[in-house]
Amino acid sequence: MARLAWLIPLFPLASYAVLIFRGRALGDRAPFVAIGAMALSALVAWGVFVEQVLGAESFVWRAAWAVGGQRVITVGYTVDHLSAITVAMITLVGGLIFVYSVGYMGGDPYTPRFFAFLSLFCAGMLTMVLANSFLLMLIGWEVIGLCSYLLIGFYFRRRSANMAQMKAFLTTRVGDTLMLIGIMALFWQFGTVDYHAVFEAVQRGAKEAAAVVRLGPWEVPLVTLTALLVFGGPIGKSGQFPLHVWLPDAMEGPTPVSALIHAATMVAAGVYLVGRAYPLFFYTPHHEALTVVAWVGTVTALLAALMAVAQDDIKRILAYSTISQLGFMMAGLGVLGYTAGLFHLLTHAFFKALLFLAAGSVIHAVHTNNIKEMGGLWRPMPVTFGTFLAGFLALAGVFPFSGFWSKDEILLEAYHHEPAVYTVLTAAAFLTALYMSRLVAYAFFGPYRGPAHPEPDPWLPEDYARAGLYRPHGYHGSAEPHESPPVMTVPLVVLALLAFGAGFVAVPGTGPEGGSWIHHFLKFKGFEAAGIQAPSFSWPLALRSLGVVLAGMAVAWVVYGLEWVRSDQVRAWAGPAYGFLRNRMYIDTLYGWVFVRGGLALAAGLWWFDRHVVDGLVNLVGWTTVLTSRLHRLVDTYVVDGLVNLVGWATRGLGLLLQPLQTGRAYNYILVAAAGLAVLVVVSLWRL
Amino acid sequence: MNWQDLRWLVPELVLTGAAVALLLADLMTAPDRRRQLGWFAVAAAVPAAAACGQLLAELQALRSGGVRIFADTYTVDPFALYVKLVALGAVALVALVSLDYFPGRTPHVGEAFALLLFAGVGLLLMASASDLILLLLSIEFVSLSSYLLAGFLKRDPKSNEAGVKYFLYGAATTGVMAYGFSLLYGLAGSTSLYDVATRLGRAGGAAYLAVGMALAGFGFKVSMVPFHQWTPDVYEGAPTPITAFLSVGPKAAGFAALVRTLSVGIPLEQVQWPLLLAGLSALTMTVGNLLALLQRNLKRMLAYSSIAHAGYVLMALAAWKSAWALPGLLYYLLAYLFMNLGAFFVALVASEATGSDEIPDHAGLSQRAPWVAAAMVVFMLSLTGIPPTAGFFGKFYLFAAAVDAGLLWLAALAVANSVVSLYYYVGVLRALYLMPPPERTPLSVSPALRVGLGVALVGTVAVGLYPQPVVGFVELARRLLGG
Amino acid sequence: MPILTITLFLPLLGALVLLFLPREDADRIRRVSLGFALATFVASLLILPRFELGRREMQRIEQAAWIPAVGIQYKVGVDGLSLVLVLLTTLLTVLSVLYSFREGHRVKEYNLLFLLLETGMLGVFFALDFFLFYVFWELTLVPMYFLIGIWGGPRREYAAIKFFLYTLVGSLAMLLGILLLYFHLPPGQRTFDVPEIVRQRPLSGTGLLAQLAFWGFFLSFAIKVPMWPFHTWLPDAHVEAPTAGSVILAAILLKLGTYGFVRFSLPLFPEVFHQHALLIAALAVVGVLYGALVAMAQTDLKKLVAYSSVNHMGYVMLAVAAAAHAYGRPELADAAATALNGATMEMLAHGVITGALFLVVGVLYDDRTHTRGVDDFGGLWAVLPKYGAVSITAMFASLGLPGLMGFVAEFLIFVGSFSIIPVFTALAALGVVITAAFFLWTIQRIFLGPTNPRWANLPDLDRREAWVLVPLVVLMVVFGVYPKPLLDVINLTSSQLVAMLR
Amino acid sequence: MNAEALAFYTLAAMVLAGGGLVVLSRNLVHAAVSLVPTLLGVAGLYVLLHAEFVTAIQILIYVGAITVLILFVILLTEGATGLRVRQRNEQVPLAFVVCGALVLLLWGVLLRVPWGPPAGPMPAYNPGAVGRSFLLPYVLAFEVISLVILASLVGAIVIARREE
Amino acid sequence: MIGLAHYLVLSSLLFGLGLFGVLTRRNAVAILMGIELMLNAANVNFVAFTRFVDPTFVRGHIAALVVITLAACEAVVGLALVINAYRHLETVNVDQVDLLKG
Repeated sequence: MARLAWLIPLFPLASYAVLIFRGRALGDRAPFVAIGAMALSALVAWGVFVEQVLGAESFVWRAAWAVGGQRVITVGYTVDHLSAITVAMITLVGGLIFVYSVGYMGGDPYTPRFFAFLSLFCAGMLTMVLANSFLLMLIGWEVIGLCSYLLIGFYFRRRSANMAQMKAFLTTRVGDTLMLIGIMALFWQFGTVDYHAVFEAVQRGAKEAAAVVRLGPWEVPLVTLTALLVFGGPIGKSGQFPLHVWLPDAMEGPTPVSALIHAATMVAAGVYLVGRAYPLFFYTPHHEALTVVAWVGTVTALLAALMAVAQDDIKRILAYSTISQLGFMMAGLGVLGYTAGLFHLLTHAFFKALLFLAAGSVIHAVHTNNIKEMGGLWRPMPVTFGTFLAGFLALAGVFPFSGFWSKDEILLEAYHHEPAVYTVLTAAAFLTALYMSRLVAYAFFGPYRGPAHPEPDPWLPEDYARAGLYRPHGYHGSAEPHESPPVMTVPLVVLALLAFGAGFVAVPGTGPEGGSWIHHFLKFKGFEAAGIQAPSFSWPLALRSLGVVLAGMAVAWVVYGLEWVRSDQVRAWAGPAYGFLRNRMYIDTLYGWVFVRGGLALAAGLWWFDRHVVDGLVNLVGWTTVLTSRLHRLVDTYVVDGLVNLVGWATRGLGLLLQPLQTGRAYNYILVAAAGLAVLVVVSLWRL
Repeated sequence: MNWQDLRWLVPELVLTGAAVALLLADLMTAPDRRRQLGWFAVAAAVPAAAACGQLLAELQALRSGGVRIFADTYTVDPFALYVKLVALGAVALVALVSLDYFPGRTPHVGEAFALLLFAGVGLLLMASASDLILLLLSIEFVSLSSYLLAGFLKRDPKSNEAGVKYFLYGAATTGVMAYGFSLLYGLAGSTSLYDVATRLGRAGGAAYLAVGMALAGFGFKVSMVPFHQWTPDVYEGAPTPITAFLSVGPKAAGFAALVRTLSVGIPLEQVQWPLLLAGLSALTMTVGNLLALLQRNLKRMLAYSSIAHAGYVLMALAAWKSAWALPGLLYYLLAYLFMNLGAFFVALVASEATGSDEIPDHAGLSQRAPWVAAAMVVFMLSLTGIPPTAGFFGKFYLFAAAVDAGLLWLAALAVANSVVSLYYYVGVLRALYLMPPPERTPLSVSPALRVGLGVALVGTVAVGLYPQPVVGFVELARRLLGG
Repeated sequence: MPILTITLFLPLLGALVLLFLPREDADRIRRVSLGFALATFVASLLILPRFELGRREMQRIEQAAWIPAVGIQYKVGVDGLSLVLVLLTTLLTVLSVLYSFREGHRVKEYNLLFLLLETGMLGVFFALDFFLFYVFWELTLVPMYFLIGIWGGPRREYAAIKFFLYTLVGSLAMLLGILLLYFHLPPGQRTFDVPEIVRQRPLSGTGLLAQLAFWGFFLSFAIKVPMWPFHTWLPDAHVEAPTAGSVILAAILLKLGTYGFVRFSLPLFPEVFHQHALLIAALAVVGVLYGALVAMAQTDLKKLVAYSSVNHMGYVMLAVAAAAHAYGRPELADAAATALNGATMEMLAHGVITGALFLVVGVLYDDRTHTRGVDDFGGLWAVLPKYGAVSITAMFASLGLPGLMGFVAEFLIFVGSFSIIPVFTALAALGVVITAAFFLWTIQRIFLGPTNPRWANLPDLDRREAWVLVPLVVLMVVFGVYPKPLLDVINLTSSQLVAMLR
Repeated sequence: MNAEALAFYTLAAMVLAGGGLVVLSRNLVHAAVSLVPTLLGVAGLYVLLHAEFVTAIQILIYVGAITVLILFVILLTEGATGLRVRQRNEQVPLAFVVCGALVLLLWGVLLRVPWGPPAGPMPAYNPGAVGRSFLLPYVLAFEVISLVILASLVGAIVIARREE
Repeated sequence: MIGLAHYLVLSSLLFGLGLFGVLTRRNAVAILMGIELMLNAANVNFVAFTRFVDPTFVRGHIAALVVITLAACEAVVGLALVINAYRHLETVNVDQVDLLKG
């Protein structure tokens, strides 16, 4: 089965090709091509996964891709526990989201293009997961970046969408560039970018003293530096602080996109990469690279959670929570919680996708993203409410939902290896419960505050009007909220079940010798060698975190549900702090000034420089000479400026100095000749 | 003296005979049929050239580097013969294009061609003269005929002025040169260059003075700075075919005479003339280019460019110690013959068409006479030194000589000058191609002129594309007797 | 069968044939020139089966005496480097000629010059004799001058003469360099035969003359590339040139410079090059960042693409400089080879991609909108889906998106160079972000956002335009996904060079 | 102060005085006329130098022909050469400097040369010597001279002839 | 005893005079006269040198004769040109004939 793994990315790719070239012809049948492709690759993926579960050997396939001198750079794919379980998750979630999208995108004139891009995305994602080397990983990595770019801007007529897509691509590109440099560094040290070769080399290298690089005052071990550079990629892709700014804006894309790309899979790619390249981080002196990872994750988790509290846009709240959860995962990986981090990745994929889809269903019904304009939705749309609730509990980490298990794993690891991290993460967990409860309270309870007749968006394009749609908030004419069609709700239900049940693989005793199955299945070989024991599940800790979560919910309920304390009072009381959080801590603003404005200014400056200095040096010379005035007069049809002025003007000037000698009078000429002769003789005698 | 020696003079004799015969024929020809006389002139050059070839063959047969006749006053060697061929080429081509020029402009067609032939004789003599007296004489012979030709269009004030100026300037420089020669004579006690070479001992500064004064004469002929100023005025004023002739014939012969005088007569340990000429070369090419840059009149521009080219050729003398110098010089003379004559022929066509020599007036000629314009492209590129033209290989040769002789600075200067020159040469093409024509009526080019252009074009391209034969020839011709 | 010579002179023959066709019969002229271009392409393809992948040195050498008296001969041959560039040339010429079917003004001269130009370019890549090389090198200038000067935009005359002068300065400097080399061969065996000179390597070491000769070559090549700060002729030439002219200019003529660096400067003056490698690398990096930033400030599409060329050629020069810096350090040989492969790959990639970009701009400007102002557009994707798809693909290829040709090149350059000059490479890598920035911004301003009503009903790509663009896109994708076949060929020369540099 | 010296100095004075007049006189006719003493003086010097044949030719051609011709032309072109017309151009000072410089240069150089003493007394003069050398080594020169004369005359006639 | 030097001094003076005439005259004919002086100076040299350096084969005399003849020819040609120019331009003053310059 593993030998067929190359098929997994291939099906979506094929569907992409088909849809791009024949999409318009297929019309309404287009989605089913994509779904079919996904189904097939899901089949293979699960086949591979099951095979691995049943204990098949991991499998690697390589082929030469490029050469340099004697060296060969290969591409290929790796099938092992990690990649297998991840592709399984991706194909599953992806497939469900595809189905959901059929309903969500229904009637959109660009549906074929939408599914084409989604398919391409899946192809890229799966490639990235299965890749055997940093090179192929990078390729998939960039392709999914591209797709995210294209899909965020799917409503390409909307300026805000355009801005968002550009922001997303560029911000991640910054991280990618760092990673690229990291990869260069790898090639430099090991002459290859193949995972196994690199990791073995790193492991070997860990025994000798690491080479150090001077960076100003500090001496950084080369391997650490490399690892951190590589980590730049994940920071960008997984929206870690300080490159998290793009993710909230990415919500401009259609909701299924947000669900698949910006919640379940792509953003998780960063985490996956850290997991995949774990040896690189682990084998740095004192695991220092991992410490950095841990703290980046922790900080991200906290800040994002804080910002989430002050948002009103339902998708933005979820986006920030995604960031925060990704922070959790990173932190988990960072505190030697290899399994914990990756496990959270999987569960999060389920419940976050669920939350987004449910949110989409809500938006679909009420034509607005603003939770303040919703309310009381539990009655008109029970399924959505139920599923959303499941997602909410999972995310908040309430026993026995999947989120509880995975988050708890992380906290457990943190508690053992990095107590400080543990404290911060606990706070983050509290906030998570808080803002999610706030969201639920606003959206599903209380009276319905929705607008009677939603305004069509100003960007409304003519052909959308022709289709009689106001996407993305599919407007069906009726102002009353109502449940979504089954094609959308069925995936919700499935995901809800997963969100509920996926955690049980972490229940102690599911695995051999009392450990959990997931620990058995996803473990990092390096730990035993280093004698690091994964801590075992402990109830007191679990209860403590559960308590924190409930506390958060309670607070939220007091304020937003029962409204004993009115939220605007809280706001007034919080004052500047609230504004600070609501405005995303002004980080975006800062970047806007420094990078965007600054960059453009620099560009304009250099352009001026190019025209006036580099090119015009000559003219400058020209201007400073007295000649110029005369030159301008005498510039005839032959004159061109720029460099030619160098030749033209300077020489022309000299010529002009000589021309007066050409009086047309013979005796003047003869005088010149005689004088010249005299000079000639004198000079030559001089040399004698 | 033995009459056998006369056979070395066959080319000169042929041409002289033709000239005299022409004069007589002119008397007996009805004015309206005098055009035929031109053909006679053209024809005369052919046997003369053939004779040169024959003599060359004889020298080869004798395995001799050349012969000195009339008590060393006259030397016939491959070098001389090569230059004579170039000169004859100039005479023939110019005569050809003059066929339709002089008739209608002057009644004295016969005399015109006769003078052209006389000038030709003078050139042949210059190429071989190895005695100060003969040199003076032959140079003056060429000059006198040229004065007359330059001023030949009596009704054209420009032509008159050109004649007078040319004469005054020429006569003055002749005076200086004569004085210089007298000094050389005094210092060496002989007028034969071969003796001068051996006896120029104990001259010291006087030698420099003498050479300097002599250079005034040669400089005038090859329009070397500072003896160049007559060039633009005369070139502009003289009848265009004559201008063409002046730009190649006397120049080639002048260089030949200069080379022979210096290399044979002036030993390097007496006078560091290569150094002297390096300076003059630099000066000449630069001045020529800078002034050419300002010209709007095609003939005048070509005049200055011919000064510049004199500068390039002088590089060869500056780089004398390189084995490439003399071949380069000789090759360049031939290349220059073709490309410059060609350029002037086009100028002739253009001025016939537009009645003006101003470059902007030739706008859009490519639309009216595509082939002529195309030819002009070749000539201009060749003059700039863009491959694959004769001009390029010539420059390549000369640059090589300079580099070989370690005169990198001079080569670099020449490079800079070539770039400058591109500027005004392309200026012409710009007018011909990039500018819209005022009218689209196709031009009619007289058959004779067509042939002339054709020869120049083919010459420029062929010699540039496959220089091997010429290179072989110049490699042979660089063995000049006593040099 | 002297396939090289045939390939080389077919276009010239075509030009001669055109010479005798009546200028009125435009269609015939177009068809004939396209025919010859295609024939040349086919001929160049015929080289492939005869090319031995085993041999690193020059192959298929065809020679004949030319000017034996001074050691000049007609000698042509191919190796990995020239082969790929030749193929690029012949292909792009076909496409350019095809695209130029739209050109109605002085058709005869136009096509004639194009074919002439092709011979010139091919000659440069084929020539194995310095004199021959120089001849062809200069030969490329003249047709380009006229192409820009006659069929160019409003300031064509300025751009044309500027281009001509700039390049002539360089090439004459190179001529002196060549002569210096020639005269430093032992008097007995003076020749212009390139492999021979490379073998004997006169002027080795870092003496004054070696320096002079090196900088002579450098000036010539740097102007062609163009390296910062010799680049200012490029925007003008590109903006004014007719579309097909820009394509050839960007795709091939710029490569003449980098080709020169790799083919001559590296093996002839390794010591001097090594000595100045860091300086040149610095210039390259400046070119990369500067080009990208200035491109961002452009509102004229052609200028924008032109400056992106400055940026991309900067990568090539970075790799070459790196290879030069690795001189005398065998342990870096493989890295150097990788870098050189990257450089060559980038030459090809840039040729294909930028060629496509200029065509894309032309398609929009020449026949549809007659404006190139980036801000005059918007929302075109809705109007021109096919066109949009092609353009966006090309732009992403240009900003180095994996899976497309540009990425392969940049990746190899980066990993190769980083092993040799890490800091410069890291700096250059930042250029990737800027490049991405201005291309995305461009995409946004042209294709996204509300549709500008002025262009509400433009026609999408027609058959001819599609035929011109699609092959390029296909190339980008194919070699972007699987570059190995190409690299196997290129690697021959790179390994050879590296072996020389030990 | 022997006879030779006396003769030399008188002749020199004559030559220079005449030359001065030629160059400086406002009246061109005077200038032309004063060519005569100059040329005669030169002829005299030739006598001192035992070059009788040259002397003869000098008197014949120069004094006889050229001077007359010049006078003739001056009279012909009266309009331009009349007394009312300014004869001197604007570059006199410069010209003076340059000529002075050249003369000094000539002296400075020529007088440094260690010229030998006169190579004995001239062999008894016979015009034959000249004739012979004209026939033997310089026969070519001789022929060419005639050609030159022919060419110049023909051309001059064409140019000078008044067209009607 | 009159030596070569005397003659050289004299000839150089004559030469200078002639050149001065050439340089300072406006009138073409006058310039021609100056030129004649220069040629004479040259001749004086030739003859003098014959006497002092080359008495046996009197090349100097030949030279002198040649120069004299050339002088004659120049006079003829020059004057012809001048007369013709005078006919069409009504002047023989060099500074008044300057259609051609620059």
